[in-house]
Parts: sequence; C-alpha cells; structure tokens
Amino acid sequence: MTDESSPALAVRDLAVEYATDRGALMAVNGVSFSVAKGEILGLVGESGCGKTTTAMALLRLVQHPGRIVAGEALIDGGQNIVALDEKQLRSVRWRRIALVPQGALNSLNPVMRVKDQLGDVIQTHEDRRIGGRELRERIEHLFMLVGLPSRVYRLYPHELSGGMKQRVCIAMAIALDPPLVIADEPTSALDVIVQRVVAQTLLSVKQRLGMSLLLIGHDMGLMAQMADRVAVMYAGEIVEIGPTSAVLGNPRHPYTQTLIASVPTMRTRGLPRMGSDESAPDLASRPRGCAFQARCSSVMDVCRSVAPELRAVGENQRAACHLYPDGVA
Amino acid sequence: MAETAETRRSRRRSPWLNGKLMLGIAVLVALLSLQWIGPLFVDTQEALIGSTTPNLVPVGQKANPALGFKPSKSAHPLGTDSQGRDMLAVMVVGTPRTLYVGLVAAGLGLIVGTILGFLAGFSRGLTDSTITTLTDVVLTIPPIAVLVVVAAFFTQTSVTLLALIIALFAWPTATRQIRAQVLSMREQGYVKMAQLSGASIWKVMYGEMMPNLLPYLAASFMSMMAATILVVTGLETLGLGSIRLPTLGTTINNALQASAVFRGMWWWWSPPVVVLIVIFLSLLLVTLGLDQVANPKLRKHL
Amino acid sequence: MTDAPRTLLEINGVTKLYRTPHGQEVVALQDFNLMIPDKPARIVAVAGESGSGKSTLASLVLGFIKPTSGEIIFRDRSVERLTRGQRAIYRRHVQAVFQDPYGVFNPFYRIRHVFDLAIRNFKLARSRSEARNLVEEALSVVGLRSEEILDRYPYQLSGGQRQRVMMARAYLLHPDLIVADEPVSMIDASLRASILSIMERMRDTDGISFIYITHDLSTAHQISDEIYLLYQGATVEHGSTVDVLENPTHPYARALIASIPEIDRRWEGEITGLNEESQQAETGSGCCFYPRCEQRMDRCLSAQPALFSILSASEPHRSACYLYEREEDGER
Amino acid sequence: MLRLSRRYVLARLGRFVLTVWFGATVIFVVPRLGRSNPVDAILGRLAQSGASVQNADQLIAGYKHRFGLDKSVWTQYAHYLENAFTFHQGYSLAQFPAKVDTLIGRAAPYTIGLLLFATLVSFALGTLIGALLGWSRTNPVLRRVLPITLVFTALPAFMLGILLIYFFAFRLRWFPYAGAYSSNVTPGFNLAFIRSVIEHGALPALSVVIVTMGVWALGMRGMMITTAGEDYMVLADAKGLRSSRVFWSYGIRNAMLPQVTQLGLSLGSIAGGFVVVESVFAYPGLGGLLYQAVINNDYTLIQGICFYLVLGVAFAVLILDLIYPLLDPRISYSKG
Repeated sequence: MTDESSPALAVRDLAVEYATDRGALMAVNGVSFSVAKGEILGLVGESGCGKTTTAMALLRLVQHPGRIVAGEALIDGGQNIVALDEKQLRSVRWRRIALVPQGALNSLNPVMRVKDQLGDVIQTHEDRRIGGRELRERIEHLFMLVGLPSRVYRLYPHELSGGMKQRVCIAMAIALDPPLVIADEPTSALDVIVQRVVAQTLLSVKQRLGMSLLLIGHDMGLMAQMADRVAVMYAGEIVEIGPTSAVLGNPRHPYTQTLIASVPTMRTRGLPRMGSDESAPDLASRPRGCAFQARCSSVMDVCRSVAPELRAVGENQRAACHLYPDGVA
Repeated sequence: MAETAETRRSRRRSPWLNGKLMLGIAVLVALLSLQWIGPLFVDTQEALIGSTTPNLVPVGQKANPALGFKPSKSAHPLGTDSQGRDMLAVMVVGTPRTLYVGLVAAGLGLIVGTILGFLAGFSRGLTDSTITTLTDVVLTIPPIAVLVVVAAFFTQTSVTLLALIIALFAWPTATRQIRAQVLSMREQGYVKMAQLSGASIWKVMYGEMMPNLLPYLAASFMSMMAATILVVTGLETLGLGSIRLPTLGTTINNALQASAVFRGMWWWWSPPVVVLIVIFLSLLLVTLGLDQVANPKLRKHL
Repeated sequence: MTDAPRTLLEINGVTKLYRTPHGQEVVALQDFNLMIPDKPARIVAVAGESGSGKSTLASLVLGFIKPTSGEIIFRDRSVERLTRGQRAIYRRHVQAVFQDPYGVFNPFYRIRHVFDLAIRNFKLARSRSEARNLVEEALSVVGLRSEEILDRYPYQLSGGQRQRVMMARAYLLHPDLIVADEPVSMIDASLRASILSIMERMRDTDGISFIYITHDLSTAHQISDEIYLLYQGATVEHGSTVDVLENPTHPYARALIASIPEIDRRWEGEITGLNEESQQAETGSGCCFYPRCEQRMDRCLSAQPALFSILSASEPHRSACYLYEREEDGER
Repeated sequence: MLRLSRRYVLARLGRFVLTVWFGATVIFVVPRLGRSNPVDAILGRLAQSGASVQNADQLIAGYKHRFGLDKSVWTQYAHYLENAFTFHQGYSLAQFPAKVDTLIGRAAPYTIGLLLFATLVSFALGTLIGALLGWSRTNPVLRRVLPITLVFTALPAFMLGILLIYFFAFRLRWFPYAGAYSSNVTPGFNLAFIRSVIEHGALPALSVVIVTMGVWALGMRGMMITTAGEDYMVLADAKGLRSSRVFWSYGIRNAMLPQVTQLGLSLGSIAGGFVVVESVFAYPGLGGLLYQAVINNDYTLIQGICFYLVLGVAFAVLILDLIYPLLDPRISYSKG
C-alpha cells in the first residue's frame, strides 16, 4: 500500500467532539492537512484552539468525554489510524507514530529508571527478544544521538534537569525509528537557552533519521526556526496553512495577522496597537459563519452566515477567509 | 476545556446536597435523637439489670422452652437478656450514648487538630517539626493499648471522661490533614493577595482558608467519629466500659460473657451489632458524600 | 550633587540564602542592588531564567520573606524596621500582580471579594457608594465593566479578564510601586499587549512605578525603561533597556538574546557549550557563568566579577564580566 | 544500589525510639494519675470484684516491689524504663509465678502471624480492587461486581467477627469458634496441627480482611483516578504498551505509594482493632491474653501487653519506613 509519493501523514476532515452538559462541543472541527516525508509541519495556535486535541486524536489518545466523530488519518497512504482496532493500534503506536510530549516534566514515570522506560518501548515492539547487552547498546546509541551522557542510563527522572528529561523523551521517540514523530510543545517548559539546545537536538535527530515531524506549539518565533510549513488553528479549525516564510512573512488571514502582530521582537520597541481583545471563542455555541467574526476587524456580512473554506491565497498558501473569495495566486 | 467543565459544575446544585451525605446525616441525627424521643415510648428504667423477666424471646418469635426461653409479652418487643434488661430500652439508652462519645471526642479532636494543624502549617521550622513528630508518634500508638490501661485503673470512668481521653488520640488525623491543606494553601496566590490587601494572619486564616477547608474539616470529623466509636465499643467489648448504664459496646460484652451466641440468644447480641452496622454505614455514606464535595474528580466515577 | 534625589525604593546588598531539606545552603539572591527614583515613575525590568532569583526578589520586596543580609529601603526607611503603622502604609503603597491569574482568586468568593478586602482593610471608603465608585473607576481603567464582573465567580472569567481584575485591584490602592511578577506569561500572546499597555498607562498617567519581573526579554524590551539581568542570583548586566538588550555585553546576555526564537530571524549556528548540565557545576568563588561561558578566562575563577561600567554607552550600563574590567577599575 | 541517606534512617530510628518511649511513659503515668497509689487502686478493684486474695501480704509486697513505691517517682520511672527496654516486665498477678514476658512470648506468635497475614492480604486485595475500580479500562461487568466487596467497609472488625461466628461456627459449623488449634492435635510441625491452626485462624483473619479491604480499595480508587490523569500514563499508552503493563508498572506502581504511607499510619488502629477481634474469638494471641487479663484484673499483664503492642506497632512502622524508599526512589535520594 505504501508508495514513495504518498505523504507520511494525511489527515482529512478530522473532528473531535467533547460531550458537556451544555451539549456537544467541537474541539476539532473538520481539520485537513498532510505532512510530507521528511517535512516539519508546525501546527500553531493559542490555548484552546484544538492543536493538542488534534495531536492526541492522531495517536487515538483523546480522553473521555472526548471522542473522534469523523475523519480519517492515513499513515503513509495506508492504514487509517481512526479506524484501527485495539491490536492494530498498539502496533502502530510508537512504531509508526511516536510522541514527544508536552513539557516532559511529568511525562516520565517517576518510579522507573530511564533505561527501563526506554527498554519498555523496545521490548514491547520488537518481535524478537532483545538481550540485556544489545538493549544497552541500542539505548546508549540513542543517548548519543540526542547528546545525553551515558550515565543517564541508570538514573531516575527526578535526577535529571528539565532539558535532559526532554532529551530522554526525544531519545524514546526515535527508539524505533518511526517515520512520523508528533512533538507537542516540546520545549515550552524550558528556559530560552535550553530551549534552543533541545530544539536543535530535535532538528539534528530529524536530519539524521529523515523522519517527518508534526510540531505542535504556540510560539511563532519557534515555528520560524523549525518548521518547513505551518498551519494556524483557531477555534478547532485551520484558518491558514502554507510555507513558514509565506505565512509568517505575509499572513493573509486576519487572525494570523493579529497573532503575528502581537509577537514582540527585539528590533522594535513599544506595544502593538491591538483591536478588541475578546477571548477565545465559546466552542459550545459556535456562531453561524466564520468563527473569528467577533474579533475580526474586517468582518463582512457574508462572514456571519457562511463559514469560509480554505482557498489558495499564494503559492502553496491557503487561508479560510471571505476576503479572498476567488483565491489569489 | 477547564472553563466549560467548571461552568457545568456551577449549573448543578451545590455539591453539599448529594444523596449520600444527606442520607448518612439523616440516619445519624435520627439515632441521636432517640435520646429525647425514646423515653416517650419506652421505659428507660428497663435498661437496668433485673428490671424484667430474663430470657424473653422477642415478640412474634418462637421460643425454645428447652433452653429456658419464654415468649415475650408485647411489653418487650425485642425480648430481654439473661439479666432481665429489656433490649429495646437498652438500645434506646445505649445508642445515643455511644454516638455522644463519638461526637464529643471527634469535636474535641477537631478543635485541637485544627489549631495544631494551622500552627504547624503556618510556622515552619521547630514548631512545625515538633507538632509533626508528635502527630506521627501519637498516630503510631494503638489507642486501645493506652485506653485499656486507663480503663483498667480508673473504675469510675464517666462517658464524658472516656470521650475526653479518646480525644487525646483523635486529633492527629485532623492535624495531619489540615497541616497538609494549610501548607498548600499558603502558597496560593489568594492568600498572598489577602496579605497584600492588609488582612492580618488571623483574617487570612478564617476568611480565606477556612471556607476552603470546610469539606476537609467535615471529613476529618467524620473519620474521627468513626475511629472513636470503633475504639470505644472495642474497649467496652473487652469489658472495660462503664458498668452501670448500658452502651452498645457493653451490651455486646455482656452477651459475649454470657455466651449468648452459642445459646442461640440472637436477640441479645444482634441489636447492638445491627445498630452499630447502621451507624458505621451512615458514617461511610457521609464520608463518601464529603469526598464528592472535596474532590470533584470522583464525581464522574462509581 | 549636594541634595541627593529622594528614592522610592532602594535595595542595598541584599542576599537571600535558603536551606534545602537535605541541609544544603542555596543562594537565591546574592549581594543585589537596585534603585528606583521617586520621580518620574518608571518600569524597571528584572529578567532572568528559572533559578535566577527573580521571584525571590519579588517576595523580598513584598515582605513575604526577610533578607539574610542587606536591607530594603522604602522612602528612606528600612522595611525591616518599620513600626506597625508604617508597615500598613508600606503594604498599601507596594502592591503586586502575580503570574497565575487562577490561583490569586479564592474560589470560595465572588470577584467583588478582592476589592472589598482591600477597601475594608485599608479603609479606603467611608460609604458604600464611595466604595462602589472607587471599584467602578478602577475597573474602567482596565477596560472592564463592574456590572459584568463583580458578581461572577473567578472560574467564570477568562485568564486575561482575571489579570485585568488584578490590575484594577492594584490600581484601586493607588500604590507607588507595583511588583508585577510574570503578569503575562500565562496569557495568550494576542492578549498580552492589552495587559502590558495598562501598565504603561498607569506609569504615564498615574505615576505608578513597576518592578516588572519576567523571563521574557522581548516583553521587557517592549515596555521597560531599565533592566537588571540576573543569572543564578546575581546581576550580570544592568542599564537602560535599549542599551542592554540591543547591545548586550555580558557573554550570558549575548547567548540569551541570541537564543530567543524570533519570527524574522533565524538562529545563527549551533550553540554547544551551553548545556544546562554544566549549570550546576561548582565554580567556587568565581563567576557562576564560567562553566557555560564561551569567552572564559583563568581570571574568571578568582572571584565573582563586580559590575563594571561600559564606557562606550551613553547612559549608565554595567556588566559583571572581566572583559570590561580594563574600561574602569570596577565599581565600589 | 539503594542509597538510603543517613539523615533519613536516623530520623526514622529516632521516631521509633520516641514512639516507644512516649507510649511507655503514658502507660507508666496513667495508673499514677489516680487519687491514691496504684496498689490501692488495684486492691480496691480486686476487692470490688470480690476476688478472694490469699496471702495478700505477699501480693502487696510484690506490688510494692513492682512499682518501687518507696522510692521517688523519678527513680521508679527510670526503673520502669530500664525494665521495659530490657524486656523485664515482671510477674503476672493472676498467673503468679508466670512472668509477663513469658506469657506474652507464648501468645505473640499467633497475633503476629495472623495479623501480618490478614493485613497483607487485605492490603493487597483492597489495593487491587481499588485499582480496578479506578481504571477506566476495567471490564464493565467486573466494575459492577467489585463494589459488593466494599459493603462491610469500615465496620468494626470484631463485629463482623461476631457475625461470622454466628453464621459459620454456630449455625453452619464449618469452622471452630474458639482457640488457635484443636485440643486433639500436638503442636509442632505436622500436617494435622497446621491444618487446625489454619481452620482456627480463618474466621478471625477473614473478619479483619473483609473490613479493612474496603478502606484500602476506596483510597486506591481515588489515587488511581488521579494517576490516570498524569502525563506519564498518557505517554505509556502512546508508547503502545500492553494495557496490563500500563496498569501495573505505571498505574498501580505510582498510585500505591500514598497507600503504603497510609498503611504505616493505620497499623496502630489495625492492631488495636485486632486485639478486640481476638477477644471475641477467644484466640490465644495477645488480644485473648489481654481479655483474660482484664477479667482477672491482672494489671501487670495488662501493662505488659500494652507496652508490647506499642513496641510492635512502632517496629512495624519502622520497617515500613525503611522499605518505602525502595518503592519511591525520590525519597532516598540524597546528594550530600
């Protein structure tokens, strides 16, 4: 089923719903995108926009009361993650899609040595039994790739600094050489310098192993450093997607424009003049039409009745906004 | 997501009004009020030794004359024991007394525990470590070991004195829990904010911390009450209770001493056992109910 | 210079040591000096990464903890030696806004509680209507409407709204100084500017000074007038914000600024020597940045460098690095 | 490889000594709080209960010697502590000339064995049941059935004991209702004796297990629900580990830590409760002995048993404290 041309991950119309007392709430509302082989796609947005829920859905880890209600996610043009049964799912997890978790401060089991947590994934997914020595060599090779000293092997998580923990998580993610890694805010809990070191580790590992990376984050600056393409999410939908330089340098969707205008830089002083600061939309009572209408400065009548679809607004750049009705090339 | 979950909570009724909590409290209050209501219907004098004919089988039950039992007239609906106490009167007198010990001891334990818990939580350093060590030490000592000595050497222990002594062992549970809560709360922003708003330590304690402590205080009270009743009935079952007036524990002790179980006198030992089961189940219900108040995560489950 | 200008706040040689549960001593803040003039009001940023001692500084200024040595002077009076009445005045004039907009509200009470508490304890109003007017004014300054806010519970407000309420609360007291401890780090980027602009406005129109404590140099760059950059409890660089952030001198400041991921600039090259494992390395009495420094010299191990003035700068600009020792003899 | 820090071990040892000292002191002080000296109180109670006292002079002399009443309180106290910590509790009053230590030494193995067994079984079972109740992937049928095991939670164990005696010993006659073994077997390492011991121990053990199991289950359920929300649990699933592995090595392994702490804190009341259970079953352990001592007004024996109860529980807590760092690596860790 696999062939060279198909993307590492193709997501179509993915929707995740949360049941609440006030009715169903669409945390992810029909999201489509694909990650090419060897590509880094950044999925960016503010808190509550559905980016983490999307990542969790791709690993089928959406917790109750949430559930995937529609869509498909094809790995390498083949298996559809959304439709797998438990057994298939277990074999896909980590072998085909691995996760570098958010923060990583609490992602390692506090009562297990680092080696056992890494050993866990290797032993579980290899068909043959791995001997102690071979296992050790494999783990130390992984440490070398992410720049960890080999003494980490025997340590417990609480004996590691934040950056080291995150590198353990990266080592764990690449243990089975998966074609796709999802990194959920991999550096958000770290100090700036350590963040840079860890991000560079992730980039160099990606370079060496040639995997694809879906990078979830809120930091536009970090996306600029790492991603080949970015997709901007708002209220559970992708509002703009395209090459990083295009989306960050020439944003077309009003939300993307707001987001980028609000990022402070070291070149300019003073605060940007922001419009209304209505908070994130109420997902349970979605307005008719565009979800961004209440905060948008260029809102039109059509925005209140028709939900915009993603249309081309530049080379490989698409935005969901009625300002660009026919698409712009 | 947090936002919506919380909104949902607010739309429901107060978590304090949950069924478990209400039922548990209702039963306990009913049992305690026997103290005032009971004498209207039952002659409490019949709870004393030799006040009626011994060995009467409850109304409506078949007596076994071979064992020397006689059927009861309607005057003794639960029968009588071998020493001529009317079992219904015994229950009416004994149940509130047992609950009373629990209430007094748990109340005192709560007061002492709250004071020490706040003291330890607020003053780091020596005071804190002294209180913590003392708490752990007292927790480790089986209360019954000391109470047996007390009861053995003091022949005239009134119910209140017994409650006072048991309270000496009840406070550590509360102290531990309140200290832990205070420690986590004092790092909370709202406590700092209150201080910045010029509130004294005292105001911070009762104005900011106490309201949030309520479910924990109530839960501590309930668990102390259960522990107290457990200890006091245990002590009485060992034969170390007050002899004059019956309680649930002394009744069990009397029944055991008279081999009531093996003489088939189920109406002697079973009323106190059944009442105690009801008491402990009510306490458990209250605790589970309070758990739901203090820990919203549990509400979804079970 | 006969008549020295009255200062609002002076921190003189303050050191704070902590003892870990294992009995080790940790230096949270070391021989720290800071001065805020009485007029005009300014925003002074204290920036640093985790473990730099910036939050300890906030607790010290707010009087939640006492310095191990050194003193904090507010309007010519040592804070530690205030009388009861003076302490109440200090409390009122030095206020705070904290990082976590969730924890600062007691979940038990409605929003109005935070205002009531302050008005009652500081006796700000003589009547109910006077109190109501005060609260309404404070809320309008931060762009909120009292009738939509006061009777709600904290969880019914968004993070941005809560942080504005805290700003309004601080404003209500008309303090001289607000310690803003990471006020926007838990707020979404698109809402940060609105909070920061409230700070600017309070400085410019109400004459309130700020100590803006942050790990984020770019927001410090946006609003602060002056910056102290901390590393492991000591000031490594101090000067006007423009000087320090646009022309950093200390190797740590340079590495830090070069590592900020910016939207319009790519990281240049790779940094290798800055792993945080070496952060905890023992340096004895020397410069604590030595293990990670790319320009280290033997000299650096001899003693902790003092703050040396950068002569090329137009405004006072000082850097705790021996690279600048020659420019001056060091500050006494 | 475990590195217990010296500070930790010393702190725990210190607490052990402090606990035993504190308990011993209370047991020493209490009898002296009465209006008169303990001898009067004892004799008063003896007379009240109508016991016929032969050679009373000798007995009084024995008491005087036991309490050293001619000396100052502090000397008495020093003596008492010395005796207590060197395991010389003197003579039993009722079973003179048997020594208190001998009587206790004879009874203790039954209590220790049965209590240890019952506590461990109830802890293990309760923890497992609680974990299953708090685990979202538990079979729904099992989830419905398991709460039945919690019905007797938090009842006094001795009360359940009475019910068990009534139904299983008196009505059904499946189990013996008193003693530790039948009179027709010879104590020793033989099958008949072991079988008899098990038969006699079953009901007392069961009453403790059933009652305390629910407490552990309720605590564990809460902890398991909390743990299930932790990031490492989500990552464990993402890793594609088998459910059983996630359940045991990630879930239970972490969720049980507070349970073990709680076990240490509850041992005192569990042991205290068991004493009463034994008396209900006339089991010849410490509880049965205590019951007899109370009936016989055997004060030296009462004091001795109570002291050993304190000592035993404190020791068990100490062992638990020293084991705990094995379970939680974050505790023993020390750099200095």
